Amino acid sequence: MSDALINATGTTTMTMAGAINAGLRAAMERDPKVLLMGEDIGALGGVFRVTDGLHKDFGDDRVIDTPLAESGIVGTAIGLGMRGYRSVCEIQFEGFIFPAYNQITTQLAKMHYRSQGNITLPLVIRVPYAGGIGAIEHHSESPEALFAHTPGLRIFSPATPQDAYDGIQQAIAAPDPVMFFEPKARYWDKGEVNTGTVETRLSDAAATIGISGSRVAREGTDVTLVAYGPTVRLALQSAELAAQAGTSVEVIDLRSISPLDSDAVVKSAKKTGRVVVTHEAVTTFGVAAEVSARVTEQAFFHLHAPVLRVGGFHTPYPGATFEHEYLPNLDRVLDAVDRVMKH
Amino acid sequence: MSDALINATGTTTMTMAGAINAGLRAAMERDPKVLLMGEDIGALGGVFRVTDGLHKDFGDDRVIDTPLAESGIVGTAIGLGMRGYRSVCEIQFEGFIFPAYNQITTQLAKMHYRSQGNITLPLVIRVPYAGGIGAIEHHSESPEALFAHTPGLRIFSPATPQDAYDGIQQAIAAPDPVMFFEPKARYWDKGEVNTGTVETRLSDAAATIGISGSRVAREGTDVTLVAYGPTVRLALQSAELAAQAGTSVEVIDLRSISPLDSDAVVKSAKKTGRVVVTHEAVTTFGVAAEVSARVTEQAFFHLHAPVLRVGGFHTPYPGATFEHEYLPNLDRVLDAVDRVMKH
Amino acid sequence: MENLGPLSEDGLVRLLNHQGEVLQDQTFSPYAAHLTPEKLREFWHDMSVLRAWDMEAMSLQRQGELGLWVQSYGQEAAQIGSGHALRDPDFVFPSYREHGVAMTRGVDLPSILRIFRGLEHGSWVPAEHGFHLYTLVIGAHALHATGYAMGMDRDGLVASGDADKDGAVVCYFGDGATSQGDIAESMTFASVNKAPVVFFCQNNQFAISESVTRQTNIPLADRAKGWGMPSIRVDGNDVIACHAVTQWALEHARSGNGPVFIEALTYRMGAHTTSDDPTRYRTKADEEYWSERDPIDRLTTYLEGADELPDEFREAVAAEGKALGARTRESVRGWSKPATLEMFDHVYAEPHSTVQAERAWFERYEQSFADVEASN
Amino acid sequence: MENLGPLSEDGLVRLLNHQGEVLQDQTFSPYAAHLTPEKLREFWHDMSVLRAWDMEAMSLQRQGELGLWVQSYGQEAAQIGSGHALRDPDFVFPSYREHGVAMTRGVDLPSILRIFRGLEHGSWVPAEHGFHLYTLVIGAHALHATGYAMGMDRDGLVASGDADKDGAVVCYFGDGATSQGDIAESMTFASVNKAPVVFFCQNNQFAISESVTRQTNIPLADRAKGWGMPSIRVDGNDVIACHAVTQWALEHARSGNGPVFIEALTYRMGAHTTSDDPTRYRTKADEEYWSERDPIDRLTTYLEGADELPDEFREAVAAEGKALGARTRESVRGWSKPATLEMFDHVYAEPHSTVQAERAWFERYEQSFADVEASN
Ligand SMILES: Cc1ncc(C[n+]2csc(CCOP(=O)(O)OP(=O)(O)O)c2C)c(N)n1
Ligand SMILES: Cc1ncc(C[n+]2csc(CCOP(=O)(O)OP(=O)(O)O)c2C)c(N)n1
Ligand SMILES: [Mg+2]
Ligand SMILES: [Mg+2]
Repeated sequence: MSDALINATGTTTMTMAGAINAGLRAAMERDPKVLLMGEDIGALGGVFRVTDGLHKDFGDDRVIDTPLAESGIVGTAIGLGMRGYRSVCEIQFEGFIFPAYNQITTQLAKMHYRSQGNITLPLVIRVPYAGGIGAIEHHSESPEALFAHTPGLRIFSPATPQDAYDGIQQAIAAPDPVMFFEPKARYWDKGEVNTGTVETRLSDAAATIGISGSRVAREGTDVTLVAYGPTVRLALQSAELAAQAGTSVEVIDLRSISPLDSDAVVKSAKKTGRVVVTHEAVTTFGVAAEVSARVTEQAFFHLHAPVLRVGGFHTPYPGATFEHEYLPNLDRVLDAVDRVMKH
Repeated sequence: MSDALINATGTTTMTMAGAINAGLRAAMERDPKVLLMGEDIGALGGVFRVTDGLHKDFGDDRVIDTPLAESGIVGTAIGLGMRGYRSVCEIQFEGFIFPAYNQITTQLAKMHYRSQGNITLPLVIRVPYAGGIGAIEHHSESPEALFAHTPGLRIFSPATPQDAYDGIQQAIAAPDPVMFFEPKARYWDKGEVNTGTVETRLSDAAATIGISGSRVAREGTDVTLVAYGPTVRLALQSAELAAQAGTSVEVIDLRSISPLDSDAVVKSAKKTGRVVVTHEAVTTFGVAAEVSARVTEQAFFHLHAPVLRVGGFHTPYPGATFEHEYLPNLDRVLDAVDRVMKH
Repeated sequence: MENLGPLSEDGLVRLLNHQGEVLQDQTFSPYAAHLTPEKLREFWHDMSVLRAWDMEAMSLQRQGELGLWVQSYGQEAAQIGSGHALRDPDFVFPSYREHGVAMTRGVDLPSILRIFRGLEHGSWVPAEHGFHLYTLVIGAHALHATGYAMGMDRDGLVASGDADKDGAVVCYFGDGATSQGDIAESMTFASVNKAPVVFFCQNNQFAISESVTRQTNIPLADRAKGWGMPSIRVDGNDVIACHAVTQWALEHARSGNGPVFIEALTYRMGAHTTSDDPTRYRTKADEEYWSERDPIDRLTTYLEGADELPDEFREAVAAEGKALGARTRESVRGWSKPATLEMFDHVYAEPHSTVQAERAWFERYEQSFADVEASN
Repeated sequence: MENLGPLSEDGLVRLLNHQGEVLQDQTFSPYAAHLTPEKLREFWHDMSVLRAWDMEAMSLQRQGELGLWVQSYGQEAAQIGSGHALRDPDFVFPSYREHGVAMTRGVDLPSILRIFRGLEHGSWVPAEHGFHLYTLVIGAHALHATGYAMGMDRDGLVASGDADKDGAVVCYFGDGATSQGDIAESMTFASVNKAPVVFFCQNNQFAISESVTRQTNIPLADRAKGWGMPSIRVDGNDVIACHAVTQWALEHARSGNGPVFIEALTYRMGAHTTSDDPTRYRTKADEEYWSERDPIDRLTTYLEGADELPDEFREAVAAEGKALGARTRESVRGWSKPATLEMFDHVYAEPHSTVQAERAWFERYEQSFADVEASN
């Protein structure tokens, strides 16, 4: 059990970036073993300023500008983890996580298992991801499925400042490695954050549960629309438009990708009989395939229509000029909603 | 168009390892630009002896024992590719491909796209994979889904000596990067190999088509059982047993994972109305999820039962003592066949 | 072993100091001997035009015409000096800041901006210029450079007996890049294969906000000692020295002696990119110190002192810079959005059923809107 | 820079040659001064018992009791010599061949075989022995070692003022491993953080079938020069020298002077693993040359010469080896297959719904067979 104390202090308007910043600060104040590691996270405050001010307040020893080497960042964080440190590694952009892929997949994910529980690595890897910001190559991708297939990792992606604030603290307090995917196009979206939402004392179990479940972002009866991270806002907008056209869409924000809260999705699918899943990642072999497979396995006889997927196309992320068409957008989501509603 | 000549010479009994060896030899004889690169592939002939004798016959310049660095192997092969060399990189065991993951995912897969077709990289990455050989950690895994999600790569896995023989030559002749997953538990299985199965002149198109499609490994009418690589033999055995119990199982050997020959699977699914997919890889977020999603999308109204998956569990590959239970086996596949037959 | 720190001037090859005085170096001065005033004016021309163009790109970005801009500002000497040492059989693997080298390789500068306007990821044909596409994943291209060099060697382009036909590869990367495992692996592959590759590290003292002291305790040129590879530290703001040491290194590599490592100590006079804010992590004083060492200024001083920079020449160069700026602006604003379906092109060299199916779906889908519009 | 080749004896620290003669070294002899005959007999004991046990494991593998075996044969001096330089606060990150070091850290040797019998992936509690699990992914653990060392530093275990409390990390890896990017990144992180880590490279001349000449042109100890890190080449078959240089390196690291690199030049006297066939890639002559340099033999010669190896001691050691062999055999054969459901344990520290659901399904599924059986 980690001695994490979360104080109830009321509600503030925050951007998602600000909420993560506040969550990091709270975690660092609470536990001197929490370290931040990454490229340019110190004086600069990170290229997205998510760690703004933390270097100034916690110093070089707690906010570490590392050499430019992602394998090195995650690998040394693993070693620090064996001495009880809780490193929060920032990967500057999702496209640059791959040099660390070996450490994450063969080492970090397996250490608890291969040590028969003797080694616990409560690391967090923060990954700004997804597109829609007009960026150049490698700065707009959604690689979450490339991690979800690997047992031993937990994967969380907040869609709101509140979930970002709570989630980052729970991820840090949780005893397992957590990949924390931050939808960068949502960094500057504002929302109300109740900084007292998490229980006062954050046990391992409570922290883990906090980052394991989905939420119903909007209730509905005709179609279940599953989204996470960057596409939740899109899903809500789609639901709004669909409602105007007379279709009641229930939006489920998965939040957690591993574990996948399929119980909640299946429950909703049984109610609506129609499911659409949307994410920015390449559709083939993506998260939506797993959602579709599980819904089919567990709710087949309740379905009126096949589960449809709306995601990125099977191409590398194209030049920014194409991204509006490349990414799921209102038209494409509503098209899928229409198609399932035909049955 | 590559000037690949494949001679018709008749039929021989070969192991899969022998068939790959013969295929590599044929490709090297045909095209002096074909190089083999890897660890211990020279004098030793590879830890599985797949390159046995090739170093002796083609010398140091064509069969290259590289430094022990997978990123280096794939990365330099990319550079060689830009000069027209066709490198066949051997990764010693699938568990050691991850240091090369960055090169494969961010460089190899994207080069054709980002250069607008100006750079073509006809590389082959040979990956002995999957379990069932009583090995230690990192020597029994099935990471194919971790590559299938990335556009720009082709992924092929032979289940028979014939497909291994044809496939390796087609993979080398094809103009795109191909990951060639070799089911190591099948290396010593024997089969008849017709060394004249491929057309005489192997065009880019013919080579690509050769590694893009599935095959019906056994015809049937009640259930479609989809497998590839190591599980094809298991699927055929299951079909045999099911037949004895009165269930007619059609076995589809996918062979190609990217592209996924969903047309063939969907066609069979429409005929049988019941689909089971089996692979050794971890089930969650695995290849079977994509198969299930596509079948559901395209054959939903023909299905009598949900698509079921039989794969590895959501744990790191356990100690070899557990592998019989960890991996799909006859009992588990037949159990799934029984379950879909209940509808 | 003495630790001199990565920013020491120890061992720096310098042939023209920032006061514009020529210095002598036993090994490298001979490699500058052929630099006539005319040639030096060419360097000055290139550096000046490059900088003018860079500023134009900068302002286009500020006007919202580009998503991002990465300046070469301050690194003109390292790029133009080394670039001019290259010949036709040579091949360059740049990182993403080597616009100056691109220029010496005949890449049309405005075309580079297609990348930064989000139209495509690479906008020249590498084989046409002996200049590979930019690589944004730090360090990854060093392995490609090494493999390419191994290929040149196999193809008989090294120590061929006819020195004019010999070629080598130059791989550019930054100080931060030296920490990536791929750079180390490149040095291993290059050295065991005696590959003709010159590793050219532009130490501009920063990896975004991080001082080079975050990457190493000792001069980066010394990294090469770990592989027994010859290495050179050069004043990266001295175009003559940069040129001379690159000549030396290329000759070494082209004649079959294997790889060389060059560290050019320079200074990134601008921000990392237009998204960056250097006021957060470095001082005005530091910037001023280095602005006094501006790589163009010192050549100006020298040429002026030698009475080799006539006004007409300066005016012509300024006019050329302006004209290029105008052409650049016009081009950039004229680039229209490509047809959306193009995003499906070139994923594979041969058809892939998933891409085909998605493309076909998308075409029908787009068409359905057109149909609706038409019927309205 | 002169290229001596990675197999040269240049700069090798040697305190006991293979004729059993003691040599002097200004720097390192003082670090062997405390080695009494008693202590040397302890080394001899450990090396001998280790070898006997290794042979036992070998034969168990041949009998089909183990899936694979990885011998330490030939590397006893490097492992026992360095292992004995370690103390309680120190921590070791082994690769997968360091059974000798495991022994000095109090790991019960037979338990190592649980891994090779496929029962589990790690069979001791690292924290109990200051000895991490084996890592099979070449080079990956060097970063863990570096991070761990950074943690020790933070925890005040370095240069604490009380030398007895100071600790350091030793990271073992092979000659082949030096080519992995992770090793280079470890050296970067260790040097910029002045982390107390000793990189101990056992150059046994082979990475499976590949000669070390495939990995480097120069002695591997020189790799450290690229980071300005002190390095030592030592005769890896000389237990005294291995001990002395490791002492030196550990003192250096523990007292806050940062990392050290040691290359111990030794020879893998057996195959890479029981799956390997060295006749395919090396000569009998080579094996014989090195068999004359057997690390145990030279200590035997020395101790015999000094009349410090009484027969009773030798017999007792032989008996101990035998007894350990018998206990090992018995243990291995006695290990029964764990309950299948255990394969679902420890994937996560806290419940994960996918694992829970699959485990529950599997339990019901297994139960269904039991039910069928029961009803038959
Ligand atoms: C693998 C990887 N990690 C992180 C980044 C993000 N990034 C882009 S440029 C840069 C700094 C590079 O510094 P340096 O190598 O010194 O080159 P410079 O930009 O100074 O020319 C970083 C961290 C990246 N592009 N690739
Ligand atoms: C990343 C990785 N690539 C390949 C392998 C396969 N492999 C196992 S041991 C070995 C050779 C290691 O040689 P060296 O580092 O010299 O250590 P030694 O076995 O000689 O002690 C190889 C290639 C691996 N385990 N990990
Ligand atoms: Mg820099
Ligand atoms: Mg070795």
